[in-house]
Amino acid sequence: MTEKLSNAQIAWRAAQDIADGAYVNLGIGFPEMVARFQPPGREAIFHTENGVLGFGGAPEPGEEDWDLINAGKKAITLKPGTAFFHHADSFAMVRGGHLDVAILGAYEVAETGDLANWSTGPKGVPAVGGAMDLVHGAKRVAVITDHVTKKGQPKLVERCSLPLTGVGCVTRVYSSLAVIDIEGGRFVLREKLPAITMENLQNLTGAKLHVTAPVEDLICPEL
Amino acid sequence: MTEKLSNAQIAWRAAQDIADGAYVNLGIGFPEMVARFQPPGREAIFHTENGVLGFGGAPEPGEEDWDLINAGKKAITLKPGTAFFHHADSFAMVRGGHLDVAILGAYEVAETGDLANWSTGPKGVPAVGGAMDLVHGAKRVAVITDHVTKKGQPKLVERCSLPLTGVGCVTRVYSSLAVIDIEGGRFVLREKLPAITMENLQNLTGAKLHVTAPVEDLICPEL
Amino acid sequence: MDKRLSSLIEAVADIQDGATVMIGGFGGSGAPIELIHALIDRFIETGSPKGLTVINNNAGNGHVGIAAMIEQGMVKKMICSFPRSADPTVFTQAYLAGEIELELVPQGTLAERIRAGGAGIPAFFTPTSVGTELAEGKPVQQFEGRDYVMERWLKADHALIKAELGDALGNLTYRMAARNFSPLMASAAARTVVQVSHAVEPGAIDPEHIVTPGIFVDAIIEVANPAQEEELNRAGAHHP
Amino acid sequence: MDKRLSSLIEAVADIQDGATVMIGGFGGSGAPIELIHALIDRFIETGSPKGLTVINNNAGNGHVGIAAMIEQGMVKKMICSFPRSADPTVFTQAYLAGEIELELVPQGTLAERIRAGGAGIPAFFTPTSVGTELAEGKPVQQFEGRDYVMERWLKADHALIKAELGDALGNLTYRMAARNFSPLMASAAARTVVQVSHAVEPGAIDPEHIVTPGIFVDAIIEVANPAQEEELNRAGAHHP
Repeated sequence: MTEKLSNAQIAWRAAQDIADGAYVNLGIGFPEMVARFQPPGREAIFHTENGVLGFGGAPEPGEEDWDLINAGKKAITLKPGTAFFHHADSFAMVRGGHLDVAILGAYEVAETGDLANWSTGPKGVPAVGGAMDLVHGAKRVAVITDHVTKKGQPKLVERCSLPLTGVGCVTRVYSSLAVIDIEGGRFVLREKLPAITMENLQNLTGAKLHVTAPVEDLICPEL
Repeated sequence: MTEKLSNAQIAWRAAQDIADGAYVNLGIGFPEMVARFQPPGREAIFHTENGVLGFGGAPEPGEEDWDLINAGKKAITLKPGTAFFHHADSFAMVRGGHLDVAILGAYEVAETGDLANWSTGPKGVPAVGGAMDLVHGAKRVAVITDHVTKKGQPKLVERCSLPLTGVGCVTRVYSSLAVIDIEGGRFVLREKLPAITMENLQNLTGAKLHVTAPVEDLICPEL
Repeated sequence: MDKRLSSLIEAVADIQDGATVMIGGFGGSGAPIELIHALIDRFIETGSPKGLTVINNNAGNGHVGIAAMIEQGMVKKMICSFPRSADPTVFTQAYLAGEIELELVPQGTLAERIRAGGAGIPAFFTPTSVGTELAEGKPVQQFEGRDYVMERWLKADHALIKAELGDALGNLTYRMAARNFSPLMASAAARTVVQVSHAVEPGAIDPEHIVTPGIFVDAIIEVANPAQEEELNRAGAHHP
Repeated sequence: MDKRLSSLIEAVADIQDGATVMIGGFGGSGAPIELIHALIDRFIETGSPKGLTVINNNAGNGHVGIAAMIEQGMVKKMICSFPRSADPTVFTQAYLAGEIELELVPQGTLAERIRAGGAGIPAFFTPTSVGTELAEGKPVQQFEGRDYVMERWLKADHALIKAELGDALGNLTYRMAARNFSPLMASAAARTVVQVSHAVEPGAIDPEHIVTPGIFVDAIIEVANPAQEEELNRAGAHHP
């Protein structure tokens, strides 16, 4: 295994592509971390499925109001301009194409843009939440993920083996090793860690990496 | 032509069947008059398509606020408990079956319950408004109407000749001569003016009047 | 981010020939008169935009607002539920002369089609209009023994609406029955421009009271003391 | 008309065995804990209602609210989007033991199905779940070159929800994110019972601020200082 980005660094990299004033939904868990890394001078407006837009970060411990939470059931805070609405309006925002970016976690992403991130198979209790809605509607659906599984298997694959969340929906992957666009059913490598060779990166990827323009160095600050 | 009820008396009779606390939509024009005749001790809650529930009567002349109007574009007033909402929520109330009664005008009503009240044919500018929505959803759709046209032709008919507003939707007709239920594709006479004979009433009606129980006298106050 | 514009001219500058434009209001309540008149002024000066498809409950009254747009010949087609109103001679004459198209939609179906456009629902089923001539040519399907008509979403290139309070993020409230179609239209247009009677800072509207969250709004322009269409018509106003 | 009830016992008395019950809330925010516990108390005392189908975003947390209903064996089936939560052992155990059915619905589809139930829309099309196992067996139709799944409305016999202010006519406001599914559920149930934190007189809520108009509400019961499910669970509470 080679040197790789931490989760915070992956989240930082994803945050760099969010424009000022963008409407953004961050999937529950790891993607929520992206909110911490908004570049100076830019302010994204965050949406959460349970009916809050334009909210602030976590309150101080002990200051939580459990009627003010995000979709991950974590306490959030008000900011000037926060709005409340019901669940049908909330998913009108999602399904109706009003979000600029949704950033989600992944079990697997295919070169077709297919995403699997809700079920690891028939065992246990299935739970889908808003993932299947979020992959439709946002103008840009990005994934942040380790490049390989804990067992070292590729998470970027030709075809997903796990139950799908959505078909042909992902357009960019921020992994622990690279930034990869999905275009025309192909993985197109945009950036990679300077320390990893093309050959090693290809070996850790389950489908062919295409290069259509000079590959940039993926450089993140220490976080 | 025989003695008949005035429009105010027809509206009065229709108002007698509205229970306390009923949610009611009154079609634009003549049906709006029903609101004037709520029996003492009973209070209906009026709905108007353009997003107001539980409003009060007309303001004094000169006191109108033209942002506070009903579907007929007439000025109305606030009452304690009035609520505002947008058009989709307004028609969710209609289509979703939340109204207890809708009272509408008619060009023709058929013994099948079909109603024609929006178009007099291909000439002129067609306009449908909320009529086609109102005939669906309200638990009870009643019509108030003169028993015959200005030319003396029956408005209660076997089959409508004018473009339909809805199929099989009307359950009761309050006419200038009688109160008639529509049951199983038949007109069932419930009440008639004491002064009119069964034979005369049948002659003024375009479909057979059935009698399944003693016909009551239709008696309205002078108004 | 600040969605506030500084002029009505700027507010209507993006509307192209042939565009579909949703315009808020029901009768005179909620009609964004100043935005409409700015658009008419642009047309008079430049000849554009023309060939518009306009979506509104009505088809204009008197000689202001949408009626004045029709009078100028800017409107190719109206999509509405009730083109007959108190003083609708402008639309009536244009329609009877074959100079304007009409798509007549039942009012609740119009509202739901616009909401569907904003909510990413391409089609839905409604009991409204089943068995009538307005259902002709539309798919009918039975659910639980009852017939329903399939209706399609409505979207627009632009929405022009009127609100009461608006903050720099685009959060809006309305005034009484002036709300009507406007929150739906805000969600269903690619670009939504709002004239607000009072522009306020973010946070000035209680988050519980916001009717249209800013995500549905692209630009706001303050028009203090806006004209009310009904009052203009009662005064016999013409634009221009 | 006065929709105010005087006891929680009365509020839940009408729910029959086998009923479908929508319960408001998302996680702990908006969960009508006192109504649910009154229903559980009735079940413990009388053995009824049982065999319930419960509709909620989740499947309960800890040992209060919906989790406690499941623990008592009152629930035959859950319709929800996310039965896995912070402390979902009650549902998980019942599900893995085959003692409870699950209909898993994507969250936005769940919301829209409930809205459709309240709005008289028997079916609609959504892009959500196209090409996934949750779309299996459902009609798929193409609009403008894209596939959509047809989903059906959801209705219920009863809705139990929590609101902040409620007047005698049933007009409601909510508290922050506790709003979530509740306005939709109020519209989609044959009988909607609401626990309000403050019962007020008609007119006490500004007509512009009413979120759920009273037409969607059948009865309200004041529960001052209601329990918050999240706080109960953090304190390790059990009901009964």
